[in-house]
Amino acid sequence: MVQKELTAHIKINSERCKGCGLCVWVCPQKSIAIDKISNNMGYFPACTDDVGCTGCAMCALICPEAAIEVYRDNTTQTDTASVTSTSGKDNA
Amino acid sequence: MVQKELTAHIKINSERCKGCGLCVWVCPQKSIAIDKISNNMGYFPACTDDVGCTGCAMCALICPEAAIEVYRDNTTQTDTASVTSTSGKDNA
Amino acid sequence: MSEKVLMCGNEALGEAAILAGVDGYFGYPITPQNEATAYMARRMPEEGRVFVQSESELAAINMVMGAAATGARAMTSSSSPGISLMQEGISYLAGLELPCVIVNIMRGGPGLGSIAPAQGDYFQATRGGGHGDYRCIVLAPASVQELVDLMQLAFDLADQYRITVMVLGDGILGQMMEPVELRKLPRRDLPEKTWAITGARGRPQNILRSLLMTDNQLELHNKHLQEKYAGICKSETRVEQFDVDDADVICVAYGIAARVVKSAVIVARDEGIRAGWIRPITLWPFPTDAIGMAAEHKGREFLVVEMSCGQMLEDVRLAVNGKAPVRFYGRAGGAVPTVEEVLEQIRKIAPVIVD
Amino acid sequence: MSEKVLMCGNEALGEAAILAGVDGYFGYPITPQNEATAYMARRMPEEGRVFVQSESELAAINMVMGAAATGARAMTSSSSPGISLMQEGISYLAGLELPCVIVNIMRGGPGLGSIAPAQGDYFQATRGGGHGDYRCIVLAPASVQELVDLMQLAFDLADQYRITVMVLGDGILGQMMEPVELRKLPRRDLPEKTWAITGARGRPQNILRSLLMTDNQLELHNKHLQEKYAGICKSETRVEQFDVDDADVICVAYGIAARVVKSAVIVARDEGIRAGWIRPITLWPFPTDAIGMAAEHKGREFLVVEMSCGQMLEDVRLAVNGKAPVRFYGRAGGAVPTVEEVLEQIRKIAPVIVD
Amino acid sequence: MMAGNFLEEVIIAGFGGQGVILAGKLLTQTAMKKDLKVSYIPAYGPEVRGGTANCMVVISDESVACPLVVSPTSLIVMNKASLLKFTPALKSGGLMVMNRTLIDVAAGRDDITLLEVPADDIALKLDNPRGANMVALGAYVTARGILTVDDVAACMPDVLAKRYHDTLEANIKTLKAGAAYIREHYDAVVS
Amino acid sequence: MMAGNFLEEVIIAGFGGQGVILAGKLLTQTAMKKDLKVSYIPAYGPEVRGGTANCMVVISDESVACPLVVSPTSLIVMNKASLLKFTPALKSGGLMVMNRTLIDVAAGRDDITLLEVPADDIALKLDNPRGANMVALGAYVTARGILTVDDVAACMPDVLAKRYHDTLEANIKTLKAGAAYIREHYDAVVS
Amino acid sequence: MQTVFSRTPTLKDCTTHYCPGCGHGLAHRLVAEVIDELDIRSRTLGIAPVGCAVYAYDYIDVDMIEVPHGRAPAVATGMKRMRPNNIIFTYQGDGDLASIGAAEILHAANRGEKITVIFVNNAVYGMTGGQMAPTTLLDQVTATTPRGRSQQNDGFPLRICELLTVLPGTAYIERCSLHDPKHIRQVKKAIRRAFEHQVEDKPGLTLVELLSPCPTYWRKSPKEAMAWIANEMTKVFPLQCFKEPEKS
Amino acid sequence: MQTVFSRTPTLKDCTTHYCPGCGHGLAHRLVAEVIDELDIRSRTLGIAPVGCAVYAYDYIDVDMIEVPHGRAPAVATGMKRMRPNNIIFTYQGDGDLASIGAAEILHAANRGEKITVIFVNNAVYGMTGGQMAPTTLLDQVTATTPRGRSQQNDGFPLRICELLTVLPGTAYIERCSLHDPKHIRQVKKAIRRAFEHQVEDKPGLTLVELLSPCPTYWRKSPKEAMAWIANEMTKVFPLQCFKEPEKS
Ligand SMILES: Cc1ncc(C[n+]2csc(CCOP(=O)(O)OP(=O)(O)O)c2C)c(N)n1
Ligand SMILES: Cc1ncc(C[n+]2csc(CCOP(=O)(O)OP(=O)(O)O)c2C)c(N)n1
Ligand code: SF4
Ligand code: SF4
Ligand code: SF4
Ligand code: SF4
Ligand code: SF4
Ligand code: SF4
Ligand SMILES: [Mg+2]
Ligand SMILES: [Mg+2]
Repeated sequence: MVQKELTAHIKINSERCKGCGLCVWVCPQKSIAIDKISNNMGYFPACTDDVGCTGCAMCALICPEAAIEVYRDNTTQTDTASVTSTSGKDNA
Repeated sequence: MVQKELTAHIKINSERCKGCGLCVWVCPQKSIAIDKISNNMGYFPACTDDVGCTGCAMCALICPEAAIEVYRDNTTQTDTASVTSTSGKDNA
Repeated sequence: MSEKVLMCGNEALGEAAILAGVDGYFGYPITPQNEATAYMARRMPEEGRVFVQSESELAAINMVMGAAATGARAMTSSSSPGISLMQEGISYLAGLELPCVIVNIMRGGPGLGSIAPAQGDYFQATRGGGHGDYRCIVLAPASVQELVDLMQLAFDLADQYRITVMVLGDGILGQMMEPVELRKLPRRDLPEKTWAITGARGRPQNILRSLLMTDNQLELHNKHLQEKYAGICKSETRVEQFDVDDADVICVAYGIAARVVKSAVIVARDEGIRAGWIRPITLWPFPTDAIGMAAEHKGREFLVVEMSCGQMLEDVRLAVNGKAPVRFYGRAGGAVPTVEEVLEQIRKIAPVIVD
Repeated sequence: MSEKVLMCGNEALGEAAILAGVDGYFGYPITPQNEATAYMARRMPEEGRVFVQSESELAAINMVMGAAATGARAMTSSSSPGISLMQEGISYLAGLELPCVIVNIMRGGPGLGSIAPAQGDYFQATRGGGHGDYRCIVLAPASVQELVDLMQLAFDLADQYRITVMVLGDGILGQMMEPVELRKLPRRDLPEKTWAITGARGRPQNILRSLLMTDNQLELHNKHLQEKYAGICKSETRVEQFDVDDADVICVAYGIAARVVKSAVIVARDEGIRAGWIRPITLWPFPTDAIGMAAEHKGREFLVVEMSCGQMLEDVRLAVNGKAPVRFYGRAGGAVPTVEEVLEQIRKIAPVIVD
Repeated sequence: MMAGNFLEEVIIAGFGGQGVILAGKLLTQTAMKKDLKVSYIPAYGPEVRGGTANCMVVISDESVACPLVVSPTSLIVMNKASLLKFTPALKSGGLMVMNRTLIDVAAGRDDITLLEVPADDIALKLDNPRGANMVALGAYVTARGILTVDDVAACMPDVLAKRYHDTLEANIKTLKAGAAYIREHYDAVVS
Repeated sequence: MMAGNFLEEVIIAGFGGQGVILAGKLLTQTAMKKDLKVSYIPAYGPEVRGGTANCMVVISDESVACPLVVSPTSLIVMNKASLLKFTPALKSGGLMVMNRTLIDVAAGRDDITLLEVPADDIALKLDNPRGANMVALGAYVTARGILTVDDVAACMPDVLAKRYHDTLEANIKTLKAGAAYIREHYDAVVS
Repeated sequence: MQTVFSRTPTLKDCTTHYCPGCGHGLAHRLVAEVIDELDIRSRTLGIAPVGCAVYAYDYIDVDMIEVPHGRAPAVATGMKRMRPNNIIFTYQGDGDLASIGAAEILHAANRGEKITVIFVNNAVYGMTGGQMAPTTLLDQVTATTPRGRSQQNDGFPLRICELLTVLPGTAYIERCSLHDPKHIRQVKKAIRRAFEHQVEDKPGLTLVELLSPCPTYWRKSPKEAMAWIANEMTKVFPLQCFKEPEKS
Repeated sequence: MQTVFSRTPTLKDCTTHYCPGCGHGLAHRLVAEVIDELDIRSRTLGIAPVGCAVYAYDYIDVDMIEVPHGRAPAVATGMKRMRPNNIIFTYQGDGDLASIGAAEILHAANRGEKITVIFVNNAVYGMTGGQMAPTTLLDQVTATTPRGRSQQNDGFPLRICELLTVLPGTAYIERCSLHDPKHIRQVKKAIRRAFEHQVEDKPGLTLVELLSPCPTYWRKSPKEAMAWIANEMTKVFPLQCFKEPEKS
């Protein structure tokens, strides 16, 4: 695996993932692929080596299973991710 | 009753009439009035002396009970009555 | 004791619902219950409560479902064809265990039928015209006063058991005027509606659902419902009896028909016939025990009188269970049996006793 | 004899309807009967006949009404919640005396319930879930072959008596595949549909109406209907019996449940228990006489098995009329009784006879 | 007032617009106010407007078992159609108030007490053209003797919609004219 | 073929996409064509996609009374979840075909005949990655001895949708590979 | 003497059960006249509503059926599909069509069923005693809006023509009024166009809305009722041809 | 490291029962995100449809009820009238809303009920196995249109937004699509606007239509399904804000 400075990365919950491939399709950086090993549900989940990931969150945005989390270096500030969800204060 | 040359007249079926007065209201010639004697249904039907009747058929056109028939001298030809009904040939 | 006022059944049932604290009325016009809808249109806003004329009976029962789901007291009223349109909704209400009150002021059927009084929806009310195994409590008042009292009971029963309560009357009950005391009955001690959907504040989400697809859930739910129903049978059966003890012929009738029959029984007694009278007040649960017990007495016969072709008849036969002959006299399609007709039937069955 | 093909019940019922000459199918998707709708969507146009996917079950039953009114053979199919929505329409069809066929492939209830097989709509089908006094003929096939045969009978009965015929099966019957012979049964000699509305050519206007408000018309109409129903009871009751003659315990079940029960009865006989089996094929008219006769034999007990909380049970008890004990074993909400469970019940009731 | 056990069953019948429903309600209300047991059933017909209207009133000193009246003990008929329809049902010995203004045929019963009252004429004379119902009711009440016209007059405000309260006086006058007619012409039957 | 009176009750179970429904239909069709009495019930679950699928096949020489299979005489399990769910129900002395490729646990029953078949592996080797169902069916049929794989192969066109008929050959090959595996590894149990 | 106007044969020779001045009688007559003019009496099938016009079959002398409240368009669908050569019309009130039957008219229109709908809008439920209809005007007092229809509680007057015009399945949609002879003529023309469209077997549903007086539940004299249509109703329900049928 | 995107709390932490690539999961997430952003979880009441999303309550963590097929708007009416301070939404499929429930959505809209409708249009009945929906495109093959939807037999694709826009009772109507990230953002904005409108207690019903993929019954891969929305569905169902809510 190529070592590199990560400014952003994603976390795929591979047990949630159904291998629909939509994240693969939309990732501008081609950072995501479909795995060759199936998960416990029998699906082949998405996986990533995070190479090139800009944290644009396109993948997370389109994931029907909300199986992707996106993290980014605090210092970087691009405009792509406008979908950060806030946790409701009111969830007592 | 004033004797006059009839070029047109109407026939009100006073047992059908419910005395709604709509014919009275629309007659341009004020040829229709409401009777003072009620019919068997308890309604006071419309009546006419045909004075002034032009056969314009306004009264018939608006009568909800289809209680009015209109007749006119063959020779007269005004344009008001466009609603002559034909009997369906097909009423076998 | 408050003063008596002369009121027609349809209006009185509305006022009784208001006394019972109904929060929302949802209904669609239909004869012979229109006075109820009109009354509520006037009175509910006066009380600061909700009146909605729904676009149909289908919408009405679903509005009731929504209102009841929030824990509110909700009701609708209609007449036979309108109640038929509610059957899917009623089955859902049973599945969801939502409390509500439905009034059916029955008219002649089947189809558009007539607006004349009838009792042809007994099967529908007591057996469930909707799909699946469920029951509604069915109350059958015979006078405007009883209607006022049972309406209030209906709301309590609904809340206590999380069940649909149907108040079943015929067109006469809705239209007739009688003196009534608009008395407010004491409310039962009722469980809190912790299941209601009101917003998940400080508690986990509440879910009201009837789709139960896994792990035998639906069968367990049905078991639970059946147990609840059995409990209701034990505690909530109501019946009125009159001159039963020594009777040779026992007449069974409900609602307005029961009043006609009572008159006939009184005259029969005058004629020296030992007639008696049983009036089920709850049609479900049906007073099976009372009738069964009455049937133990040897030599008795039963006469069921209905404004239908014979529906309660089945419940009476089930209760009697072969222990006595059960006869039937019915008028259908909006016709009402007369005292004289019923007397005729009684006379046929029972001998005159010269004391 | 034509060849046997393996077919699921839902498709087979569609093909049977086509054999019966159905002119129009109107339906709305619902599990577990979807294959029927899909099959008709494909086959009806192939046959040059009409398929319409209606916007709802409400619309479906009214489209059926329209088609039937013109004298055509019309049908719909659905499952429990969908049938509940048809109740007003069915009452109208009864009032108008329009012939049609309705298939109900029952699922678990109440409410949305489940898509698992069930028999919880027995009351609705046999007592009329709609308003007023009316009946539908109810046929309960127990195999795909019988489904094919009874579908054709259904159209004939509908036309002969101007009545709605309901074919009642559970989800298993719809989904299961069995070998069937798609045989076309001879059509009964049927009356001409002079009442149909087809255009008043050379005859006075035909009117189909159920609103009968004057001169006791509605009661007379009800009398006429009741007489018609009585005639059907006399002529069209169907029942299958098996090992009844010497039985100590007689099991009564219908549809798929009856097949489970039959297996249990066979095993019971092997164990030396004198068990017998009665399967109503028509649920209305119910085989009251057959069961009543079986109940005459002293010392017998009856065991009713249903995939419901006990609905046909009432008809059996009415037929037995106190002459013998009637027990019940039911599974509800989509569960199916097993052979072993039924055996257990049989064993509890009847002694083992050592010959 | 009548003494002892009694069951009075009244049918009031006429045209749709003749106010028979109001007359029935007024009679029922009055009896209720006098602590009698009552019931009242309007007949609601198929016709939207017009046609005949009628209502059934039961008055008793015991609670009313059957509110339906099939064979009335008293009958008030305001038009011919009603007369023809209900006369056969009137109990032998019963009382009939007939609106003579609109009915030009005989009752055809000699086993009843017949009061022929020109109700519309009397009302018209009092300038209350819709008051025939009150005339008939006044006549009935006076002849029957269960209630008095004053009882009835006292209850009129309860039954008449507020917006018609300006007609109270006229209606009471009309009611009393009906009573007066009976006293004048049928004094013998006044109980 | 088996002689005499018999009642074979089979459950075939696996993932949604594993073709258990097709295998069941094929088995049923074949038995029918051999003039046996049959019934077939697919289990339709709540899930739209995914989840487990299973079906019940009954084969008998007498007409099938109960089409429901609770305690199967034979069980074909294609994945672990199905094994766990259905193994307890298998009749003592029954036959189990287990897809060893996807099941890494033991059946835990010693009163049955267990056939462990690496169904997916075999199918994959034959370049028919969706053919594990056929392998298992071939194995079952061969071991059970009611029908032959040739019988089954002959019926495949009846059951496979027309648009898949290009896969017929591959599927028949896969089916036979299942049979061959049994003859090779479990010759003793072949009836 | 020449007969200028007489009762058309398809309008049966009897008295209606309608109130004096009711628009249903007028509407019936116009439908019957069109049927006779087009000479289609013997192949026309009518569907009566549940509403004051439930007895339409007692007046219009064609084969007819009475069906559940609001479901006429579904029934018509079943009929037309079975008998495409017959001329099928529904006659529906505003409660029947726009309230309880909203789904059925919408979907029949969307399917483009080749039927003709005569939609009688009298802004009230006549048959049941004058309750609010979907077409009741704001502030109009009815049995169920004793303080007048309130937009907040009861919603807006529902404009059916405007709504159905959106659907490509409709071929001809026109709103007319019965409030005076001139407009009555227009109604007749519209009904004729609708039926003609169907007779020519052209695609799509045809609907004519008639603003129609209900003097009884408007609590107006027949004359006042007509004036109220002209002055008030037409403001909310503008008279207009919303969709022209294609020329043949 | 900063979290750019994570699961919003109101979306329960579990796997859905949907097919891979199904739009319902997406729609749920967006609704849950808006609920959290507006901080209204504890006063929101949801109504699940009968359709693939029947289990919506298993995913969206607010009080919810499951109601008869198509009747959600009527149920919502009952709820909102009882609890005007709660935020009420229905979540409905195209079969649920546009077919069997046509009357209920129409009348709730016409009454101007203050509810929010999330309308998921996937041009097919998912739950029952891929039958024709009112929104199925012409020529689209489904289980009940094996030869493709035919305008003559089956009518036209029903455009709900266009229809409801005609009604004055609707306050905000927008059609968006889930077919790519850009459009998904637009969906979220629209859902937010709709909920906001209700939170601000402004009059009228709000409805957002979502073009949503059903790869399973379109017999397409998830990617192809998205492309089909972009290329085919949007032609028939143009993406558009049909009615702007008034500014507060
Ligand atoms: C299912 C059902 N609900 C209600 C009724 C009662 N009902 C009869 S007609 C009618 C409305 C009539 O109004 P409309 O359609 O406007 O016709 P109109 O009488 O005004 O001509 C209603 C609600 C019914 N017969 N059936
Ligand atoms: C009264 C009734 N009819 C039919 C059904 C069966 N049914 C369940 S969901 C559904 C349609 C689902 O389609 P849609 O609303 O488009 O939702 P989707 O699954 O596509 O998301 C149908 C017809 C039912 N449950 N109840
Ligand atoms: S955040 Fe953007 S760049 Fe990173 S994996 Fe996701 S789509 Fe690709
Ligand atoms: S979009 Fe989500 S579910 Fe689909 S492959 Fe990517 S992570 Fe898996
Ligand atoms: S035909 Fe014309 S002029 Fe003659 S009475 Fe009628 S309206 Fe008057
Ligand atoms: S319009 Fe007709 S019903 Fe009215 S008064 Fe004139 S004749 Fe009589
Ligand atoms: S109530 Fe209205 S619509 Fe009905 S008949 Fe009378 S005037 Fe006509
Ligand atoms: S069937 Fe379609 S709508 Fe339903 S879960 Fe699957 S992809 Fe989604
Ligand atoms: Mg109207
Ligand atoms: Mg959909």
